[in-house]
Amino acid sequence: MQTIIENLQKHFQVVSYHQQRENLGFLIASKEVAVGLITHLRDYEGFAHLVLLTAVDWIEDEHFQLTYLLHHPEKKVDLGVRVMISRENAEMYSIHHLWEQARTYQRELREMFGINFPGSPDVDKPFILEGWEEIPPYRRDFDTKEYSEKTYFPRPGRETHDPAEYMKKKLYPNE
Amino acid sequence: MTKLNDILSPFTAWKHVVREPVTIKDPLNREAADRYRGFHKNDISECIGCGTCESICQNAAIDLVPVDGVETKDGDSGLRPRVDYGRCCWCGLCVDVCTTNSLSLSNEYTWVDEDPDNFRFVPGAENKSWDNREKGYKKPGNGYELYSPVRESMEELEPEQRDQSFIEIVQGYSKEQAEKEADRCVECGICVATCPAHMGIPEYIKAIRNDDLNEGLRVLYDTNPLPEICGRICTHKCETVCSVGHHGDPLSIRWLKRYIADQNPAEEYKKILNTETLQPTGKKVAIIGSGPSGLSAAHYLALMGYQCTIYEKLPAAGGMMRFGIPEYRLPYDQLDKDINYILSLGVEIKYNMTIGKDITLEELNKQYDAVFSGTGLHMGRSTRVPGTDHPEVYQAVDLLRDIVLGNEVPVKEKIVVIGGGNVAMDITRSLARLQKQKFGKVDMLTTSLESEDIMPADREEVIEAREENAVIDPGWGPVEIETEGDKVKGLHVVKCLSVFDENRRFAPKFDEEQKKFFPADMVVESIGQGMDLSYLSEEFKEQLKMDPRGRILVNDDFQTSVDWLFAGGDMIQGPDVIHGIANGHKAAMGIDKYLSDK
Amino acid sequence: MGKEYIEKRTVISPEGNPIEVDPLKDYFCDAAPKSCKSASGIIEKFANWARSESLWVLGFGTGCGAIEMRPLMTPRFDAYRFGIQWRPTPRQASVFVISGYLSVKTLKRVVRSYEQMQNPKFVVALGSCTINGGMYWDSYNTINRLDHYMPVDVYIAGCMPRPEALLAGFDKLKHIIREGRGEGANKYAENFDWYKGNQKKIIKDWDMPDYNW
Amino acid sequence: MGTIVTKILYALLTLFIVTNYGLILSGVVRKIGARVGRRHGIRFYQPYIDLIKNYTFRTRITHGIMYYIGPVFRLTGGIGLLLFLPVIYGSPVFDNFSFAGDLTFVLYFQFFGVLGMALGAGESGHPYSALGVSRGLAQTTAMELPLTLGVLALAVQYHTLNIHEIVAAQQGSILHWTLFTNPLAAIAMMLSFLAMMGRSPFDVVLAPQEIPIGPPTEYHSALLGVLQLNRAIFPAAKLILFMNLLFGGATNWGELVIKTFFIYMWSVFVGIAYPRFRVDQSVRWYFGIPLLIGVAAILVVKYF
Amino acid sequence: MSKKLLKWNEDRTLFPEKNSEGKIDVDYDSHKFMKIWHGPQHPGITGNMSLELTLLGDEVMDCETHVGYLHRGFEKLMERRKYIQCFPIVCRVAVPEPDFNEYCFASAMEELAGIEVPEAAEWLRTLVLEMSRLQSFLAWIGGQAGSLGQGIIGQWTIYLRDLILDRFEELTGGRIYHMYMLPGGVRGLLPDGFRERMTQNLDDIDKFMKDVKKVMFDNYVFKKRTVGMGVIDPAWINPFGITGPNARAAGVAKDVRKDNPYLKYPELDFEPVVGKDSDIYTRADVRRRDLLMTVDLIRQIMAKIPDKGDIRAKTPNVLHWKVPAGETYSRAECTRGEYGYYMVSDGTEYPRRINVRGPSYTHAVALLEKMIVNANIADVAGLMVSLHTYPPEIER
Repeated sequence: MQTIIENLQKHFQVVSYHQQRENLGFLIASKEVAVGLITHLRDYEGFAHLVLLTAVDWIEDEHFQLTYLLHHPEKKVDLGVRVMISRENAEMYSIHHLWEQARTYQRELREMFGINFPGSPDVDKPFILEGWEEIPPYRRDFDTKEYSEKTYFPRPGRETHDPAEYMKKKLYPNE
Repeated sequence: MTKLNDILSPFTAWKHVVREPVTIKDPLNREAADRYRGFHKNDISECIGCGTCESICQNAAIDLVPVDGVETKDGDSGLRPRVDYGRCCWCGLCVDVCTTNSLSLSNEYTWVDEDPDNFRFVPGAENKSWDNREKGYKKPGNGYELYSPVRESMEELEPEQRDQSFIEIVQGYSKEQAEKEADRCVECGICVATCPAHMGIPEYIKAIRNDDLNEGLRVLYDTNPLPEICGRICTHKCETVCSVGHHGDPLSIRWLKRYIADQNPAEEYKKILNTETLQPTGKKVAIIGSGPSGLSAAHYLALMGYQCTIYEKLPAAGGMMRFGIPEYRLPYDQLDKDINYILSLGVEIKYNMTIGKDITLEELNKQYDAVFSGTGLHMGRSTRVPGTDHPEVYQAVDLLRDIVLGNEVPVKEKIVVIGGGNVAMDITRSLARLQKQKFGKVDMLTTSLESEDIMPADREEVIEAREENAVIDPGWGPVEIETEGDKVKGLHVVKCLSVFDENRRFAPKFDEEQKKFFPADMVVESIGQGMDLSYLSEEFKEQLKMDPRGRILVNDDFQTSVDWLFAGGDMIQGPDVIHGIANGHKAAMGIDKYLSDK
Repeated sequence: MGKEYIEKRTVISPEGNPIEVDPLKDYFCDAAPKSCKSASGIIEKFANWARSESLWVLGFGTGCGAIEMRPLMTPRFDAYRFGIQWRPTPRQASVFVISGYLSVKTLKRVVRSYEQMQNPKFVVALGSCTINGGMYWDSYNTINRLDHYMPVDVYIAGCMPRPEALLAGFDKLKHIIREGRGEGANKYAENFDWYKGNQKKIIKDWDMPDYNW
Repeated sequence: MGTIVTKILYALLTLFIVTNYGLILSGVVRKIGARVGRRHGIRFYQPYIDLIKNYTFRTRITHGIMYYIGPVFRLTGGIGLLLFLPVIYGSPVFDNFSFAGDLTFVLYFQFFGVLGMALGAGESGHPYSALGVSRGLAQTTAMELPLTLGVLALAVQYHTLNIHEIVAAQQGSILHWTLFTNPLAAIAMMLSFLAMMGRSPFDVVLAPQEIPIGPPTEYHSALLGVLQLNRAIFPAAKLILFMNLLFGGATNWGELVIKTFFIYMWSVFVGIAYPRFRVDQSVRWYFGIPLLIGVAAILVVKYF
Repeated sequence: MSKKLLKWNEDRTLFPEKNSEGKIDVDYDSHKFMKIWHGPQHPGITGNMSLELTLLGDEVMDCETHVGYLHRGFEKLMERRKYIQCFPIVCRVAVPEPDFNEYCFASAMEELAGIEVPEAAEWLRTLVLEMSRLQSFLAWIGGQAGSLGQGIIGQWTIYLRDLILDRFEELTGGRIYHMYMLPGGVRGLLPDGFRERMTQNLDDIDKFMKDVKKVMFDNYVFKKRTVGMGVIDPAWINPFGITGPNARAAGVAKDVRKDNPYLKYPELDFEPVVGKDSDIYTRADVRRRDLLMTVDLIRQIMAKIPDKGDIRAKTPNVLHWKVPAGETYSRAECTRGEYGYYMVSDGTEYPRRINVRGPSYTHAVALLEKMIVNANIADVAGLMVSLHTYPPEIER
């Protein structure tokens, strides 16, 4: 693992590297070099298997984190490439030419996070949702409970009591 | 050939045609496995309505609702969980986390209904066919706990180290320990009602977990201006009802409170509590006695902008907290930390001022807009058995006060203490320390009317006293103190069978046959205290309404029948610190109301 | 493909005039369902007996409950012996088993399948999800209560209900039908506007005809 | 005049008995199939209840006139087939309208059902129906070939096109059965019989896993009831046909029940063991061995 | 590349040429094509998804998968649940084998929180995972035979699966959703008599699987339908992210249990089952042999599993368990391939993000769309089942 990283540092600017466990590491790459870096990892280092591609919404820092998790089938190690992209007009270069399955991931990210991947096939087609009109649901600022309660008629007749409050009401209402 | 085989071998399927079908004959009455997670059962008498099941349920399937026949009382919210089977997923986490182990799942699983609103019920309270099922999912054993039932152990001085000096025994929690202990809390809030001051216990424990001790201190001061003190010597009624304590050790709420207070430096209190500037109202209140109720009242009055003056008979503030509680339990510097903060809010204190002697109550009334009296119980009660008037028979409160004041305390080689309360333990252990210092060995014997299991003293006090080589021999009623001239020979006792009658009234029964004699050089009585109302003039006493037992009657605002006089603390309710604090707080609010209305 | 094929298209009539054709109207009926009167007396009783003893279940696994359908069809529980059989098309089925949660996307198909079934039709709802949202009570994509969108005859509690509970549910359904209370289809027809309103409220992408039986 | 009326009444009686027999047989056979799967399966009278239930549906929708006619067509095929079969040999009551040359008639009726389905299902407009019908027609055509060759071989062998006479020729001993006198034709016809009964491996027409459930996808309520009724009559008629042609016919109902049951079981026996062919595979398969056997049967009766 | 694949390709040369995207140019205006929807209400579709097929006669010219019918927004729901509250809902991601979700979730969380699971719990987890594989395989085999029109196999195997579900019920208290492996450990030891009953069931399964082999695999028609059908080219494995039996049938010995061993697998003796031809038949056979291997593994586990011991590590109070900030990925080998949970914690009581990587995600969308083109419509169901996809883990 260490040698791979050292190798990588010769060619690319790897911002930070964090070894999570023996066979799993995460590094941060900038948006511009990411696709080149991933291509390099796939073609020269042997990370042939794209395990997953997903996003994390760091709404406080106003960016999305894209995680490309790559697996090395021979060395049995995983490397996560983290790319931070701005939440405003979120857009990332597509990698559908590297892995066929990436287009599914990118379609999903487009729909659930609103991250665009220009050039990815069918990326604008609805994937999971149908007739969705709100902000992309996996974004942190979308409140699913509130949406559900306002849309789907929860069955009435439920009420609960907080034990402490209730005991106050019963035992010492005036204090 | 393989091809022919491929054509023929599938027909082997037909051999099954003659076999008996494996179908379950009567699937409607088939019982599920022993551990099956079926419908809920609740032992409603065990359940305390703590709501932990509700808070762990990710489906919001559980509501806490009042149930007929279940009363709200200390340690029982009177609520019971109602399960919505339109939400439940039968994960059983509610069973795993149930603090009383009252909740369980039966292995019944069939519930069919036409009306979707029927799928809600209070297990245990509404009769269901599976209520008597033995089988079903219960909380597993073998180290399976969702929260720790074991209390984080507290560092204490070893008995050998502590029995010579008055150094504080309990060391207090470190950060890790406190956070671990705070982590055990299930945030049910059952304790809040039991705490006389109704402190925000779950909130300040949460503050510890979040490592936000400033917030913790703010929560403490909302209801309790003496956290250092309470964090050490509170009778912690809250811990007796702690829901975690039903199966496991209760949370050490007291030590956690102490941890918050300890960790916040005194000089930053004002900043943390945002009391650097107060809005004065220009009104003045006199407070008699600087015990917990007096200090508490002073604190909240000061926060409300009243100018408070405390009149204290003794040369130091704190009342019973200073003069009744030995230093090894409550070091003076910690006592001073709390008191000094209250004084820093602009509260004035006048020492060595005895009401009735140096200044009368009527004069106070003229100088101040209202008066609060928290004079406490400072007169030791006597057993009144023959021999109690002997000079070598002492009162515990007097001795304790003398120890603090630095007066010379008579210490003999062989001492017997009568009493089973915390004061008895205090005097036992204090005298034991003095014996050790003086004679190099301890020979203390403490006896009480109550047998061991109903002794009013805290358990750990008894245990620690024994660790310090004092003998505790409870369950004996004193008959006579044998004296010989100016010397005491010892104490004659008989076996006490029961202390209270069936109406919980004090009516001890003795077995005269079983007798014992405790030889002693000195006897200390510690069977309770009474109040000293000598500072009230006779004509004033006549204006005050008293109850038949001689206590001053107060209303909910702790206002006496004389409208400018408020009273609280041990003399009204007690005796313990936390009641005093609560009284002081309420009285302060009563005074505020009274003065705002005026 | 997109939605072109369901959008209105313009065709030239033989006279040479362009006419706008709504393809949805092309293929489907344009009348709301009507409540059907039941036959009288003994005939209806006999019919109800036959209906109750021949429950044809629509094989539409809408949620996780579909996993318990296989055991029901197979030797262990063998629902066939109780007259319960599975049909692959809604036209021939009389019982719709809603096996758990319904996402909005599925609800649309469920409504369509339900409407394609013939009167009398019965709905069995499995599990918490159909009663009050179940595990997914706060999900943005699943409905909370089924009875807002179609009449339900029997609810079976559980998550998932075991096959035995399902059989008990079918048993109950048989009783209901025999007592002549299985009139969900008529209820649907009578409260058609209400049900349609509720459905349309959450199915934003309403690209199907209102009536499709 | 009187004779034709009694003839019709007798035919209706036959129809009634055969229909009930067909319904019970389909129930019993499904039970036996279920036993292989180690379960009890449906109640044997379940087909009756299903039938009643389908007729008691309150609503039905229409896709056009052919949609109605389709099932009726099909039912006509079933009843027609039955009516020209001598059900019980030698019985004046259950001899039906058997006449000289009824064999050709029967062969035609046997195709009639599929055509009826094609008309009706085509009208219903469902793509699965269309797929199913095209599959059905393709497979029936392929299956007809060995069947027709076998029947021709029989015609050549017995020098008649009258089923009654064919049955008569087989009386006397079990060894007079066509099965033993002309085994090649019997094999060719029994292989065709598999596809005729619509069971695995030749059930691609209905194939619930692929085109649920083929032609009758859109049929429901009473129309499905008609189809169901036909599913009882048609197979029973086919069974009687095969019994007559290959297994010496029946002289009483008991014999009929036993013989037809075992003929039916042949298709079930194979059906349980195999998955289904794709339609191109089944067509190819029928153009292979069964066709050769059929040709061989003709050659054998012609030249030996 | 095997000869069979070549033969299959030859067979298909009569059909329209594929374009660079591997699809056929469909000209709808030519009216030669028919569009049908396979699903969501369709008995041939596993679970609830649909295929939009464009047909030319019986042949599929174009396929588009539509998923999302079972979307519940798990990943969103988990963000607003405490860690322990996620535990009951993760198993719902994949109904046929919920335990892999539980394991991956628990192990990812344990890794971030630095918790060591007791020995007994590790063994029990291994047992439950293998039992889960077993029952899933059994259900699948019935599905594969059923998709080709042979119902009898399903009758047998679902019955066998029921036996395993009975054992699950006994051990975990749940029939379908076990909710057994909660973070920190498991929820119970082996009940009394479990071993005997389990051994009995395994023997039954062994015996029945021999029949299944005879009836299903040594079957002329079955071979006719499956040999040479739906070949996955080994070169597709990485671009499509194919894992599990689908990859192993193509001769690539991918098995997480061997590659990145977890739980007690290093102490068990097994070799990944590998096939050669990569067609439907091989995939089915690989799964059948994998099933038998699982039976053997369970026997090995039963021999080693302890009867006593702690079942759960000491953890913080689950009501407010704060997992230290960090991110990790934990994986396990399920019946369909690599199952994984990607967990990001921001140090609060709630997970920041959990992403579920189900093997069907890659198999059922991109791969299926590619493979189905040029197939006969009658083969669609068989092909889909042979990839062993399960829709809920695609859309979650």
